[in-house]
Amino acid sequence: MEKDMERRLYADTGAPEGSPVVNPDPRTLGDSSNIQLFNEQLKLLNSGLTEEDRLNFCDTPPEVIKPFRGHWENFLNWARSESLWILGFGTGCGAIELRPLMTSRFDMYQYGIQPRPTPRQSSIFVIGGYASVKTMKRIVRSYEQMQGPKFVLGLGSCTINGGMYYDSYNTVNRLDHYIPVDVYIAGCMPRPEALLAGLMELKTIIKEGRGEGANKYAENFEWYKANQKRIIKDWNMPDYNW
Amino acid sequence: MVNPVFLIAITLGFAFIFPLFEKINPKLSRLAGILVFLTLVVIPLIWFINISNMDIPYIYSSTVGLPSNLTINLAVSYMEALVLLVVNGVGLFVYLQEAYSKESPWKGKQIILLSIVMLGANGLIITRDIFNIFVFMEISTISLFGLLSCSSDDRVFEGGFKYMLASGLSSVFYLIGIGFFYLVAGTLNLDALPDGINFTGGVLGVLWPLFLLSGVLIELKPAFANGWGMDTYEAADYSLGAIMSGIQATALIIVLTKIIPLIESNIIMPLLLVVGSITFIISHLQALGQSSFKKMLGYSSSAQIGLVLIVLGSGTNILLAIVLLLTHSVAKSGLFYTGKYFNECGSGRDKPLLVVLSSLFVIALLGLPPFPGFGAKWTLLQILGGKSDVFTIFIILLGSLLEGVYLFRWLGLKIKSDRDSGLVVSEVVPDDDAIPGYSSSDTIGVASQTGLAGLGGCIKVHFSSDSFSYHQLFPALMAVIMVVSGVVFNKGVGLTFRFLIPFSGILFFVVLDLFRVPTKFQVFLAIVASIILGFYVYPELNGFNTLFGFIFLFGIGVQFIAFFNRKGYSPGLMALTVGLLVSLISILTSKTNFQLFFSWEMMTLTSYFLVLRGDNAFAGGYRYILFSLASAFFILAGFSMLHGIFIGEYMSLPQNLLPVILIIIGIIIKFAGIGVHIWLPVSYAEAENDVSSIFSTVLSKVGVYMLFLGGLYFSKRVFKGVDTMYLLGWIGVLTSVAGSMMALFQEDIKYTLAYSSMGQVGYMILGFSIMSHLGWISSLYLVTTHMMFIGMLFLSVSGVIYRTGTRLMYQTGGLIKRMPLSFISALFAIIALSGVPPLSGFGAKWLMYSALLEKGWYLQAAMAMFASGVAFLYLFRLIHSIFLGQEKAIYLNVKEAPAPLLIPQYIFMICVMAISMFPNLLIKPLQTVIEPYFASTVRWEGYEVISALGYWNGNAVMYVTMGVFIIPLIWLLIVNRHVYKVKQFNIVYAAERPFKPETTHYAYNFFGHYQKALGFLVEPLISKFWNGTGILVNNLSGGLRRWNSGNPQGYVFQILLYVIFLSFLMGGTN
Amino acid sequence: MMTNLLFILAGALVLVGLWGILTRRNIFKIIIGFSLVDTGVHVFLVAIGYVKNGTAPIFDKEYSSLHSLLNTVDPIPSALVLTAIVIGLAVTALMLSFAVRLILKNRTLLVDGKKELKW
Amino acid sequence: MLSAILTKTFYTFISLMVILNYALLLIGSMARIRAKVQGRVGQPVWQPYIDIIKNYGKRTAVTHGVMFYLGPVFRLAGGLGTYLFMPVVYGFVMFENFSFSGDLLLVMYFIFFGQLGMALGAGESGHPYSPLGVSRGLAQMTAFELPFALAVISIVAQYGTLSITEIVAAQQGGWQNWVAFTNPFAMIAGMLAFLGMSMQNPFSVVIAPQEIPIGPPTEMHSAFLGMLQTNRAIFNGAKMVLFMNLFWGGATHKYLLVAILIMVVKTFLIYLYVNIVGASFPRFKTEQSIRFFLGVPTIIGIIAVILQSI
Amino acid sequence: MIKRFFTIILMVFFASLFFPLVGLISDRDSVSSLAKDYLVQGRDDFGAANIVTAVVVSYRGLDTLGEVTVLFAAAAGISLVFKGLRNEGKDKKYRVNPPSEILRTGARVLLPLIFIFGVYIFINGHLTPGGGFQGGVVIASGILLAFFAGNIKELNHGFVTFIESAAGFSYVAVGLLGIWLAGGFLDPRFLPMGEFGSLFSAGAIPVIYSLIGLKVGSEMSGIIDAIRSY
Repeated sequence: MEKDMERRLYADTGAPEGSPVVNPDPRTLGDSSNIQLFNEQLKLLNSGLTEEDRLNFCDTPPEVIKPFRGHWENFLNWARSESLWILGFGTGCGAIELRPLMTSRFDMYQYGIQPRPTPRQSSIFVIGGYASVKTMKRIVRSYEQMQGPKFVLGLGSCTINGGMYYDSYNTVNRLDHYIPVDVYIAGCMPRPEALLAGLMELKTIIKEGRGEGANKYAENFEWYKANQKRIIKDWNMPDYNW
Repeated sequence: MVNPVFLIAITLGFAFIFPLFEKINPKLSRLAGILVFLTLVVIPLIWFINISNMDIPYIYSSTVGLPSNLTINLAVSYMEALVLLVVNGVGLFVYLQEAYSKESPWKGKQIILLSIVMLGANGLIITRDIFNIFVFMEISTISLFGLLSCSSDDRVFEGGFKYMLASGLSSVFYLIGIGFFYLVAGTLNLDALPDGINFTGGVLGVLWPLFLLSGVLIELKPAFANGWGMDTYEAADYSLGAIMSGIQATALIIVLTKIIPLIESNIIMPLLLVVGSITFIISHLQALGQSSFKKMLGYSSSAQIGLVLIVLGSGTNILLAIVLLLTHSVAKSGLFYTGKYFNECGSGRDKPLLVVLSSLFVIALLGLPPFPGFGAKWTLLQILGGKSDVFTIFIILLGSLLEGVYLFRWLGLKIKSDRDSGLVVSEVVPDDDAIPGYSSSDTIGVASQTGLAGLGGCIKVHFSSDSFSYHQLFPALMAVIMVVSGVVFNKGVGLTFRFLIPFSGILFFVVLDLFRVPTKFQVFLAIVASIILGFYVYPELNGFNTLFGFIFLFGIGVQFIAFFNRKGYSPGLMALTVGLLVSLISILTSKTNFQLFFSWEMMTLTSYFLVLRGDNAFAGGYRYILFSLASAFFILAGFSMLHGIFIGEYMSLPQNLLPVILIIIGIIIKFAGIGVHIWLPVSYAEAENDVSSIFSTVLSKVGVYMLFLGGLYFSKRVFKGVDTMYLLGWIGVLTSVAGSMMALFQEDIKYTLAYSSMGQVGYMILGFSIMSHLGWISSLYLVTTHMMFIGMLFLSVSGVIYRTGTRLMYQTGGLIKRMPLSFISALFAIIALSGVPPLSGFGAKWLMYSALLEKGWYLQAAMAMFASGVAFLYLFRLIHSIFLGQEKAIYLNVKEAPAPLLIPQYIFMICVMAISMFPNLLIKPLQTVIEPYFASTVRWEGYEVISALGYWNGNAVMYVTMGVFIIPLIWLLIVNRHVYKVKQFNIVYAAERPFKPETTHYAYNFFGHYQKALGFLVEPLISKFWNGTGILVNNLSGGLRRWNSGNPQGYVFQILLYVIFLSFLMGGTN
Repeated sequence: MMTNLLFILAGALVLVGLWGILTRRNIFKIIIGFSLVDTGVHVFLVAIGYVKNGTAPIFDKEYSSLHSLLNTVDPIPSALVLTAIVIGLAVTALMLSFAVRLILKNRTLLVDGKKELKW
Repeated sequence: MLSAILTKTFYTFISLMVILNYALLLIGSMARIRAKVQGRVGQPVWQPYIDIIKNYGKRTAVTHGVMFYLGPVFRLAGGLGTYLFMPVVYGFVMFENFSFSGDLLLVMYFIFFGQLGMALGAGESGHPYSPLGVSRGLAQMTAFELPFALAVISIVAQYGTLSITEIVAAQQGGWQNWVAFTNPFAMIAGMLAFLGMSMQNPFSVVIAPQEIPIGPPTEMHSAFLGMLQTNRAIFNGAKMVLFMNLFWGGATHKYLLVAILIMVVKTFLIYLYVNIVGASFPRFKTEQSIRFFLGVPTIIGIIAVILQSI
Repeated sequence: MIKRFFTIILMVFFASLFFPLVGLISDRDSVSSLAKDYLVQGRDDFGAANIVTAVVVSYRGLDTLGEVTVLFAAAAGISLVFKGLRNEGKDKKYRVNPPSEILRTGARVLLPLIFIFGVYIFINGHLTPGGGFQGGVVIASGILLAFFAGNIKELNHGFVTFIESAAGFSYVAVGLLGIWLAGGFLDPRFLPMGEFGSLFSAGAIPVIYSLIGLKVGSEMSGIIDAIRSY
């Protein structure tokens, strides 16, 4: 079933033979056989780093953190949903659509949403449109630096299937192969209203306790890393950016 | 009793027979020479003992066996015996040096001439005939010329020719003088002068003294007519310099003392004073610009003669002049020799004996303790002060300071290490490429090596056979004799036996050094010694003294532990440090001004040499000693006007303003008040780390002690309508602002700390100057606690420097992981230092502001608050740059600071914590100390101290703080369930990763914006001012130097002019 | 009268000598000047000892010492001059020898020809 | 003894709860007011509560070291201490806190406690922007400390006491007795200094979000950030209470609730003033703000002191 | 020019120091009291006909001893001065003209006379004008002549040194004998006074003068030799 969906999605990409570096054959997706992430102590190898740099980076892998049960978790989820802090990292052209949200016309503050300049403090990452390979590296790093629970909102068609850049040599076609995405907002570009709607959708998801992207990422860590490492060739950061 | 004529007969007989003797057996003849010279020493010694024991005023001998008025008489009194003893001692010394010198020993004619020189000097001293003086003068000069001719430098003929012209002229004048004298007096015999004749009436009466004096004075090389002598000094061998200044000049002064009584005192005294003053100042200035060591010493001799002339002219006890003269004689000749060996061996750092000897001789020359010149100068100034002769006091002290300028410069340049550029380098931050390479692994080795060198950069020495020759033993012997005689003399002036005993500790450790006892063992002994010292002096301490005694003993004693970190053998270190401790304690136990000043100078000297041990310490040490000297001289000038009343007895001190002002200025210089602070940072920074720490913790408090000692004596003095204490208060607060501001912009951590000390001492001064109960408590409280927390900070930083090998803060970083214990200590220290509650530093602030506000010094209070804010800034910078932020790759293997450095820190920390918890532990004793002076204005309710304005309960503050700290901490521990410990590069870096700790660590130019805003406040204007002063003095010196053009005719011209100048002084041209 | 004349002579000698020292640049002439000064002083000393119509203080068997008091010159200055002359001789000799060395070294007779020692 | 301690603990708790809730609401409502001024709806008044809860509720956190961990604790302790060392409402034991352990000087210096801790925590994070922000903050602090100190000194000179309680007591009896009117220069200097203290525009270069992403707390997150936010509320409240006590007559009435209400009104107005200034002026650079504080406000402060001392 | 001007001014100053005296002082009528004592007692004390000699050798004997020393020192100094030079320029040879016939013959006649004259002068120093110094210089001039005439090629250093040392040492010894045998240092009265005016009179004065003469003669010869041998 899963496989089928993959095929369906990727059958008509029409990518030229052999060329797409960034959009691999779906059959090889998540194939981590040629990368090694862990050593015997189940610490990260950080093989992209030099010997010296390894001393300076943390080598703990992410782990799945079980949510609380019952009302307490619901309460916390409510708080999380009502206090969405957006990471101020405009990864693509869609970032321009974030700005109107702050204005008096849309005023995202009234929904408890506000921008934050550092990933440490943010809980939601809005991927503003197409993600090139170069940006992808930064996206991964920033996403990993956010503290869970954390949510990702893919903005625009480009994050879904590459959009108008579907056949570009360096644009990622589908975001959720690399980081878990909670909400996609289609459109090129979607208007701020759509964005707001997406955020509202996210709120609902969080309140329902489905916003477990961080745990998913940790769970499928090797799968994601395999995908990321396949496209990011100059991997000079640790395997998990704390 | 030995007939004085034997001195002459023996010497002359030896000189005459020597050529024959030498032909027979050269070795034996040289031994005989020793015998003869020894006899020359022994005979006066016998006289000296006899005269002082048997109470004979004179030993008298008329030569031909006829009534004394008919012949030439020789006479020896107490004074002559003393002078002979010393002069002949110097002669013996020169003989031993030269007749047995390794390369080209003197023989034949040279030895003959040397003995004739001695003959001349002896004759000059003992003869009582005015023409006979002429003969002996010629004997000594001509034999000197003979000796000159075998100098190694053949320029000596030029100098010698000039000398001959000059001395020929002076003997011509002297002869003319004799002629006139004979015309007037009808006799040449000084003991057979007819009574009742006015020798100085009429034209003739003016002429004979004019020419006689011209003859003698010109031979004495007075300023503006001494170029010929100086040229000779430059070219002549060291030995001849020693002879000229050590033997001849001394003898000639004795001649002068014989002539002076003949002349009416209202003519001669002012003349000598003027001539002496001019010579003293001008010659020192001229010496200052010399690059030739010998010439410098030559000018110095001339200046010293000027000093003796001043003493003679001021009509004080002639014995003082003699003591000064003899000290000079021995010290100068000793210095000529040690200087010779020193100059021959390049950097003298690895020649401990020479270092010690040169230092001792320089100190003796300057009239510093423990040498006789010190007591003599002191007595002299006391007498002058009693006469309110401010001008002479000023001249004497100014000249002495100028002398210090060049002598200490020479000494410092000789002792400095080869790496030392001699400049104040660390005020400039090196270029970035000086940062150790990022990934080169061998820099670790380099770093640790330099670290070792930084701390262990002591005078690395050993008595290897090639650097040591037994010739140096003779100067050593001389130095020992001088020290002994100095102690004896100074004891005579006013030191007690009990007072002197602790100083023997220095000797003890010197002896240990001689036996190469390892430093660690010495440190152990030093700790024991300080405990013994504590018991020894405890009965004598009371009031402030107890408190400061505790600070000094405890502070230094605890920091002795840090010395255990020294590796190997550091000669002199413990002797000096113990010396410093003893001096400090003696300052406390002093019962008279003399004892106080003696200890003060000993403190200055020991600390100066401690500074000099640093690797780059030349400039620092130089500034340190100059300003310390200036400070000491101001205090000395002040003391001289107190009529001998101990400054501690403020009730009975004289009420005039001048001494107060002088002493306060001295103290201001000593605590590095704003404007005169430039010595402090560089000297504290460039001393070795553990030594700097002692300086900053303990030594910086001594100025404060001095203030408290004078105490109320300083208060309520009005200077131009303003209370002096008000001015002092402003100086204190400005010092603290300036110190803090300058500490803010330093990259070099030791400079930061040094400026910090300066600023903190400013607070103490401010507290003192408030002159109220609370003000004094605050000052003393700060004195005590500052000692502890600056000690923690300095030692913690020492550990860092020791491990990393760098003093530049931005080069380190992230060391909290490697050196957590040091970090904790530094953290507590900066909390306390910046006055943040709940630690004891806040107590100081609270007391200070309460006192200031109570007094009504509102603006000062605001300034003090500003300064404390700035202090907070640099302290944060310090701890951040070193311990926090990014760790450098080369310091990954750095270990925690060694235990000897940590232990004292934690001892201090325990004290700080105790005082913080229970402020009454400290404040209540302080109250009892201050009670005799001021009625208490604070009261206690349990742990709460209540002043007129506010209240503070240190105990409660501590508990509340602990409460508000621990509860959130527990909360955080509960809430934080999954905390991942990450590494230094795991930071948000704009979605990138950092690559180099060096570029990620924000530490360089940390307060750049502050500099932009207020940098104009720390423009080095004051440094510029002092540099300018230095340049001015140098230029002045250069200009004055040019007066001595080197042209023989010019010199003759000068001499003739000088005679005319003298004639004007005598009013004789009418 | 005689004394005054001698004084003038002595003064003139001294001044001439000084003039020579100050203005001649030839080193030997300077030494000659110095000798002149010296001589002037000797003359001065002798003049001091002069007594009106005095004779040399040398006795013979006839000359009683009492008588001599009246018409001998003062013997003391004479004795002094004797000493002074010898000393002057010694100084001059030494000065000349230094001058020789100086000239040989500097290759000039001028006293200020080459100043190596100054300031 | 035990009952005294328990009572004190209880009172302290009440006092803290009051200030915490009040300050949070104040921040929220002020944000709302600003939004209204800008024509927005604005965040809910209780938004600060949500933010704090969310931050405490984060599942993971990273720590850079012990000081990083303790930094926020220090900061909060500093805020709590500052608040607890002064009386909040005059005349009620419940709200006199621990003001018996020290006077005005203690309060002024305890502010440093939190600053230092935060600075250390920020420093250990290893992020270059954190110390950069700290250095700016500290630099500004020394600058506004001067006019503030002058104002305080002027008041102390005026009333001859350092005790906050007594200063408040001296201002009773009508608005004309307030320092603001009896010693207007001190008030002006103090209120200008307060602008710097509150780190709003134009003195917000410390956190400059776009330049050095919020400065000192760049690496702070999760519960650490929650702690800082808690402190921000309490510390702000403490500062405003301090200024109210010093310049605006304190808060007192025979009924506790009315007294608290007076406090609420006064502090609200003080905060409003800060926000109005903040909304109206652009940001100063560090050196500019240093120069500013050492200029006019300092001169005014000096005038205040001089006026009081003659 | 300006230098000369200043020199003139200086000279004027000096002249003004000296010359007021000329007017003030006239010839003295009598000697000073000290000189009177000498003149009165000199003959009785020492039996010297020449009072100046008595003063020089006895009353102020210490001066004379000093004077000898000065000369001694100067001689030593000069020899040192030229010794340095000798070491420097050993290879330099100056051609010396051989002495002329007249010089050689004259010297042969004169030399004995000169030496005898010199000895006469110092032996009779206590009776007639003259004395040790004068005699010594005369002897030294004889030596100089001998050098010029080529009678002596090289001075016998050992001999000269011996004379010099022995004479000097004897002088000191005689002085010391004065202490032990007579009144004081350099007291010549330990030898019989002899008959006034005769050669062997005046105690040890002739001895002293002879020693001085020998010493001065050898010293001066030494100086001549030092300069010559350069």
